[in-house]
Amino acid sequence: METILTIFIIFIAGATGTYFLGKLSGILRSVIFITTLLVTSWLFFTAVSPDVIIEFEIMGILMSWGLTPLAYVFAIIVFGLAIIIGIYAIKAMEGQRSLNFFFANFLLSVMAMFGILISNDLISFFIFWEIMSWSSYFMVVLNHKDVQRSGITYIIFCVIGAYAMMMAIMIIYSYSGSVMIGDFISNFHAFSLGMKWLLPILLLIGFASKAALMPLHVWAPGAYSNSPMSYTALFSGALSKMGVYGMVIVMIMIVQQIPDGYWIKEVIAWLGGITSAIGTLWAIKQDDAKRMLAYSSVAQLGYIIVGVAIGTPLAMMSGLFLAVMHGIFKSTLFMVVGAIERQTGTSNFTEVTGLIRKMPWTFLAALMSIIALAGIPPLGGFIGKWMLYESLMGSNHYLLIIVIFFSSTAAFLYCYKFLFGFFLGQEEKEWSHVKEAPAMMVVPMIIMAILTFVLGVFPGLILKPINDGMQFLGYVSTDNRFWEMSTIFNDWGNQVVMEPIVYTIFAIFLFFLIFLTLKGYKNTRYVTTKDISSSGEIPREDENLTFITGFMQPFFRAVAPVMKRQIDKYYTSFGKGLEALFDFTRRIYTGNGQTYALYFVIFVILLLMFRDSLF
Amino acid sequence: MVGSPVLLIAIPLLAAFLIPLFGMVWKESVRIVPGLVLAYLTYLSASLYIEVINTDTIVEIIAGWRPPWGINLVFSPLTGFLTTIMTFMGFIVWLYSYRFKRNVEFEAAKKYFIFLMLLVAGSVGIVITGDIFNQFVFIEIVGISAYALTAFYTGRDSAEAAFKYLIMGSLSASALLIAIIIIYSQLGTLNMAEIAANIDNMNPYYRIIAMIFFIIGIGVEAEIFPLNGWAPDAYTEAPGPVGGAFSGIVAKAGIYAMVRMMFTLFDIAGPMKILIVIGLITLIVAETSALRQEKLKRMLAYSSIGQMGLVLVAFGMGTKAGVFAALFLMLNHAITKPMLFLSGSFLTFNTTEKYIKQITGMAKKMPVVSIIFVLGALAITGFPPFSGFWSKMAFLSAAADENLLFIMATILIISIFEVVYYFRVINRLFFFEYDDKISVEPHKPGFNGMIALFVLAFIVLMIGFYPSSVTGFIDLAADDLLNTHQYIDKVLQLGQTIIQ
Amino acid sequence: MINDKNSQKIADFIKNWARKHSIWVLAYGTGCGAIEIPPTMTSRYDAERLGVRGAATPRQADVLLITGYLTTKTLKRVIRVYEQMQDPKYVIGFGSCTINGGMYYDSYNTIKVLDKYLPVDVYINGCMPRPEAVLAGFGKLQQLIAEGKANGAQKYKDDHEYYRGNLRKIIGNKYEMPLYNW
Amino acid sequence: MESVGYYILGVIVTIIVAFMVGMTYMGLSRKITARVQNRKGPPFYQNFIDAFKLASKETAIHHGFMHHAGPAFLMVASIMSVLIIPVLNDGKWFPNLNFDGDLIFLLYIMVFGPLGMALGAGQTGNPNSAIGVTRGLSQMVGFEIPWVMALVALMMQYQTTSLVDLMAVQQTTGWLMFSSPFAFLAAVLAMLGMFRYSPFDIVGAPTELASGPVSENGGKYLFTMMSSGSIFAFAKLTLYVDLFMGGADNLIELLIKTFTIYLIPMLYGMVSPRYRTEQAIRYFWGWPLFFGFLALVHAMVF
Repeated sequence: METILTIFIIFIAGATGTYFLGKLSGILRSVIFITTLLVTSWLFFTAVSPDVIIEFEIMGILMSWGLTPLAYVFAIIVFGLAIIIGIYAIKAMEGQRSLNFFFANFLLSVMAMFGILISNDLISFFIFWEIMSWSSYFMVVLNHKDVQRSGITYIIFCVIGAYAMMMAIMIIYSYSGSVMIGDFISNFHAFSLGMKWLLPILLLIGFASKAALMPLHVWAPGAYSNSPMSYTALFSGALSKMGVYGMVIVMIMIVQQIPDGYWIKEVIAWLGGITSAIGTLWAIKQDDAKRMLAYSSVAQLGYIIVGVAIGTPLAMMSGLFLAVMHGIFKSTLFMVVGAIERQTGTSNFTEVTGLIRKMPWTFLAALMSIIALAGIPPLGGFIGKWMLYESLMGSNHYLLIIVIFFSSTAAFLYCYKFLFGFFLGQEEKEWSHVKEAPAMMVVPMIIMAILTFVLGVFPGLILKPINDGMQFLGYVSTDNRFWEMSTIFNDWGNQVVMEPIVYTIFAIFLFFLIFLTLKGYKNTRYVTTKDISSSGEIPREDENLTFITGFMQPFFRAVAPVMKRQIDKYYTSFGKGLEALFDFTRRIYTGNGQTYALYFVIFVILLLMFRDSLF
Repeated sequence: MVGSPVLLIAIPLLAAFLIPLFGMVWKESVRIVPGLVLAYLTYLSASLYIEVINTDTIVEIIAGWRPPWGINLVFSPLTGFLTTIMTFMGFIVWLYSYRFKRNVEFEAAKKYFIFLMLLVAGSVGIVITGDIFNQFVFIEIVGISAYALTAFYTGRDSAEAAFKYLIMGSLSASALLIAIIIIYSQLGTLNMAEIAANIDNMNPYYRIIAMIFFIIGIGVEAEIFPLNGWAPDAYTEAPGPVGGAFSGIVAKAGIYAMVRMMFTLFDIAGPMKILIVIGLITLIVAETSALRQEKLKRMLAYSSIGQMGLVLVAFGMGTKAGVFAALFLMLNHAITKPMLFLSGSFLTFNTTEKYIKQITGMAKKMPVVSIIFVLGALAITGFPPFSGFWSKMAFLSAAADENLLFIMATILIISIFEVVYYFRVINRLFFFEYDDKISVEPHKPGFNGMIALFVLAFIVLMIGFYPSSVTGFIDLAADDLLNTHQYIDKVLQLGQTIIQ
Repeated sequence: MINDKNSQKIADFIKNWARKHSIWVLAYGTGCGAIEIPPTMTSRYDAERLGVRGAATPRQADVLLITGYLTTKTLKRVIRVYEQMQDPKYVIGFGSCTINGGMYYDSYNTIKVLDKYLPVDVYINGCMPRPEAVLAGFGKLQQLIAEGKANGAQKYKDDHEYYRGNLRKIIGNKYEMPLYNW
Repeated sequence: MESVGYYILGVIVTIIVAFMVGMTYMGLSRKITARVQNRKGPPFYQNFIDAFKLASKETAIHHGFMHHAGPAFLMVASIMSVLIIPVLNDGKWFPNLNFDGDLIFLLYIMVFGPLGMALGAGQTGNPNSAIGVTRGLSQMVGFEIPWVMALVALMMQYQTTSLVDLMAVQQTTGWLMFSSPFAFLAAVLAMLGMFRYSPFDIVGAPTELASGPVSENGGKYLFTMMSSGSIFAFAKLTLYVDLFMGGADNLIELLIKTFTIYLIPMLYGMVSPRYRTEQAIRYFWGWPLFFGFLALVHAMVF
């Protein structure tokens, strides 16, 4: 029995077991759920090897499953996140609605992602892609919030992408007679020029819709913020990376072969840059943490896509590394929001403040992942950002650097807003009852935080599989040319050695911390946040002094012209127009028998008039 | 020889006449006998179909008249395939409506089952007959029973719907009659095979006129665009299982008649513009109108019309792959749409106007039915791994083979609307809170109805996970449809054999 | 060695020298005397050359400068500000009003003697005291600091109850000051 | 030579020198400001006295751990940037961490401190602090853009991201402020915001925000911030000298050059009132951005 099939069977059995046995008892459900995840990941990390290939036939179409080194990188993200988020979800979801469905669906989407990664042919790729789409869709609408709007928006963009992809797949199938990705890549030069342009664009539309690239990103905020946080962590962390995975393949293996195809790359790269800028700006504006993180995911995926689209070895490496890092820190942040929402009942900055002393561990996780998100050394996010800038430098995309840099500098604003809004600021009496989240939720977050740090010091840990994947894509080995275990080089051989930097940073930090702490320790006292120098006025305990409303007002006064236009407004009006049009056209069916008889006569006359041109 | 094809028509007709007599003896038999009959029909047609596949097409002569003159029945892989589907769907509908009609009084149930029998008989007849006038008669039978079934709920709306249907049906009948007259005056025969054999020495002018009137006449049953005004009202006003029967049986018969006419009678090779154009228009108009419907069954009706248009487009390509895709689509639609109609009428059982908003949050009350409804919706919108996906894939690959990129794009864009309105319903069903003010009070589904739904759901899943289980049959059927000469030879040489 | 007396003395000397030459003033300018602060700070008299400069918040300030009369309404705020300052901290009473009420000696809503509520280190007499007088007052404060005699904060800590009692007499019990926990 | 002891010695000496120089410059700026305003002004060592006084404050308060750690974060950023930036040409001074003095790493490590301190200021719960922080971050977004454009122009012209290489280039081709003037202009205009003198002192506007982020910090915290600020100032000045004025061969030259650079924001600040935040951002996205584009074009053409 092949390991891959075993994994699938375990997944399906686990999903059904979770659903049906879950009706008996919650403990049983959790046990089955976790066991499924653990066993599958254990099987994957131990037993699955890239050279195994399974082949079978459906409707006369040959399908083949096998794991490529590139897919291995993404599979690491999927399974790693799935385990940690799964452990988190058990505690985080308790007391919420329709848990059996949630956990079964969770397993289904993990299975779908794994299927996407292992499928070597487009048909099964598409099948798993669609399974992923609807399972994630059911998650989006799971808590009955804003169903008809964000849910329908999400499914519309899902099917737009999926149908574009399906059209391309069918064209490929009927033209080259094979749906193997490998055959497609090798036979690509045989297509006509029009096809050479049409197919990659269709495929890219499909993938970009999942990766939330700029014109197709409007579903992201609603979908991310409406699904349960314990799923959004996976959604934004792993599921959006499937789009990136597809884009990597198309970008590197297909677009290379198009004459003048590099224009596609330029366009996609610029779209990614603009996506990151716009996403960042809108993220700063949000007052709800979920929506902010959703927009921030859009922005981060923009970076990843830029890296992937530029496609020089360093850029590709930075894109993939950023994909891994984004998986880690963004899911941590979503988990943090989930924990806060569970403990306080809201995820709105304007309501909850000053949790740092109530939930210190959560704050630690949030702090680490925010630093990683902002790309500040020595945490992992910095490595990816550095490589991205260096690669843009090396490939002469100078204006793009400015855009990227603008968005990543503006990212500090929402990073700070996140930390300040939840944890810092006045400690209001309203939230004095809040307790730290249970250990089963805190520990996964802390593990992730530690991961960001470890990958920041030793990027080589994850750059190794990325390197293998890139060799599969046809790059020469980047080992010791762009990275060693703890050192990263740019195109011109300039290097950054992480280890001494990290040690120095910690030495200095500890030194001054100790200096501050020891110096007059007895005479240093803690005072509550009500005891502030407010020009002699003594604020009452129930008086809310927190400054969070209109947080970045001056900044928005400065960038107002950019924020005036909003893409999803256009989409909404377009949709409304269509509905109105159809509401008009459907009146063809007047419900009046005479009209129908009239149609009959008219039809007869028409056919008789055009009888010669009919056949 | 387990039995002869003629039984497929004779038995239900006989049963239809006998049901009142049984009813006089034992009232319950009114409900039981149709079930037995339909079960036997299914068994018979299935076994005949297996035999036909294994050996050869069965051509049966009625009353000893030789084919050119007499009426003959053709039970070929294609017709067998369709007949099996129809009888099976008839059985499912009976299974569902067995208790569904328990709460109406005896007379109504009697009428209902009589007309159901007539409906099945007529549809099967349309498919397996080899004679156009005979086909015309069967179309009339189907039509009359359909009008009656539409008017089943005695009331203003039902009556109006039935009346519209009646108008359109009679118009179409006259058109069909004109076509038959033209052909008979030209060729002096009514036998399909004969007509097909001599179609070339027919005056092309008359030929086209005849064809046009054929299209118009059959188009009403086949629900093509300008002639399908009756369909939404009829589907909406008729009882749920009747809607299922219409979409599962009658529409299929209509489509069959049309393609048989196009492919065999006026032996047209290659892509048929008219079918593609009409199909596309039907698809677009129907799906976009379905987007704005407020009544559940009306929405399903429009969606069913759209599917018919899709099938026509697939046939219109005229290639093997196209016909294959079309038959596959017909199969899936025949399975899925009754599933939607039946579960939908369970969901809206206790309401008369059947608004979509009335099933808000029903999933909490009727989980199984709702899940089956979702299954049907996912299948018909073509989400893998359910049956609809494979047929849509077959269709698209057929279109791609013909390099009809524009049509592919149109179909896909239209299916986006389809997805939208089906998912709106799913959202209402599952992801809204149940609310007593707008939602109807749930209805406890009967045991038999649940079995019917489960069988359909099982088929959907089976095709979805293992499409190869049906593709073989569809392949044979497609071959059979395309191979006109074989058809002619089979029928006519049988005639000669009887001559010597 | 470090807790040896002489070295302690040397350390104190250095510290006091530094404090003496860097005086950050929090001017509580509610009284009319505030008008004299700007000339003291700016070009003409330039108090900055003595290391005197304004501080923005009590956390950073060394000297609390009470410019003129204190109404009973502002008193508690002044005291609050004083308690928020970090040791070592000093108070300068500015103008006659802080000494004996001055021209408001019979007003019903100003406090007469500032020393009953805050440990004043240096009084600057006059109504108004001119900038020269203010500078002289700073000079006196510097001298006191250098001699280590400016220990008002210690006094405030020691007989805290006395100051609080006087405060309560003014503002009554309904208004609760936070505890001064040193 | 490259032993750990030597390394640590280098670090300490560099930090001390940076501290001294920064403090002196700030004192001098106060003195010069006073002279411009026709005052006598404090002695140039006044800042040392202030710092010592702050350090010798007996008591201090904090509002929690982040507030306690904020100054340490700030210190990390300043010292790291001092250690990354090569002080003198071709490593005459201790080449501490400036393996290649990578500029992008530098850009990121330089924002490390403000963010850490912003966290510290955030936990004080003082609305003024939060307002100041938001202003500071917005202003940072403003001036980072022309600053980065200038850097990018240099990097693309000389195909390197390493500060050391740029200094080596200037050994041969003279100062970059002449060979690529637009980049210099953009960078200098950005520096006005970086040094937060008026008109860009919107962060700690003493009269309206009560010194903003630091409003809750007294005693040792304020001392740490002050000293880190001075070290940071030295680091930035050295960076400018290294980038545009060909570095320096000995400390004296370094002092002269840095002080000349330092005069620019100081003198500009003396004669200008304070901007509002959006005005400041718009200022940076006006001429400086234009010069940045010019610099890019210039670098692309030549």
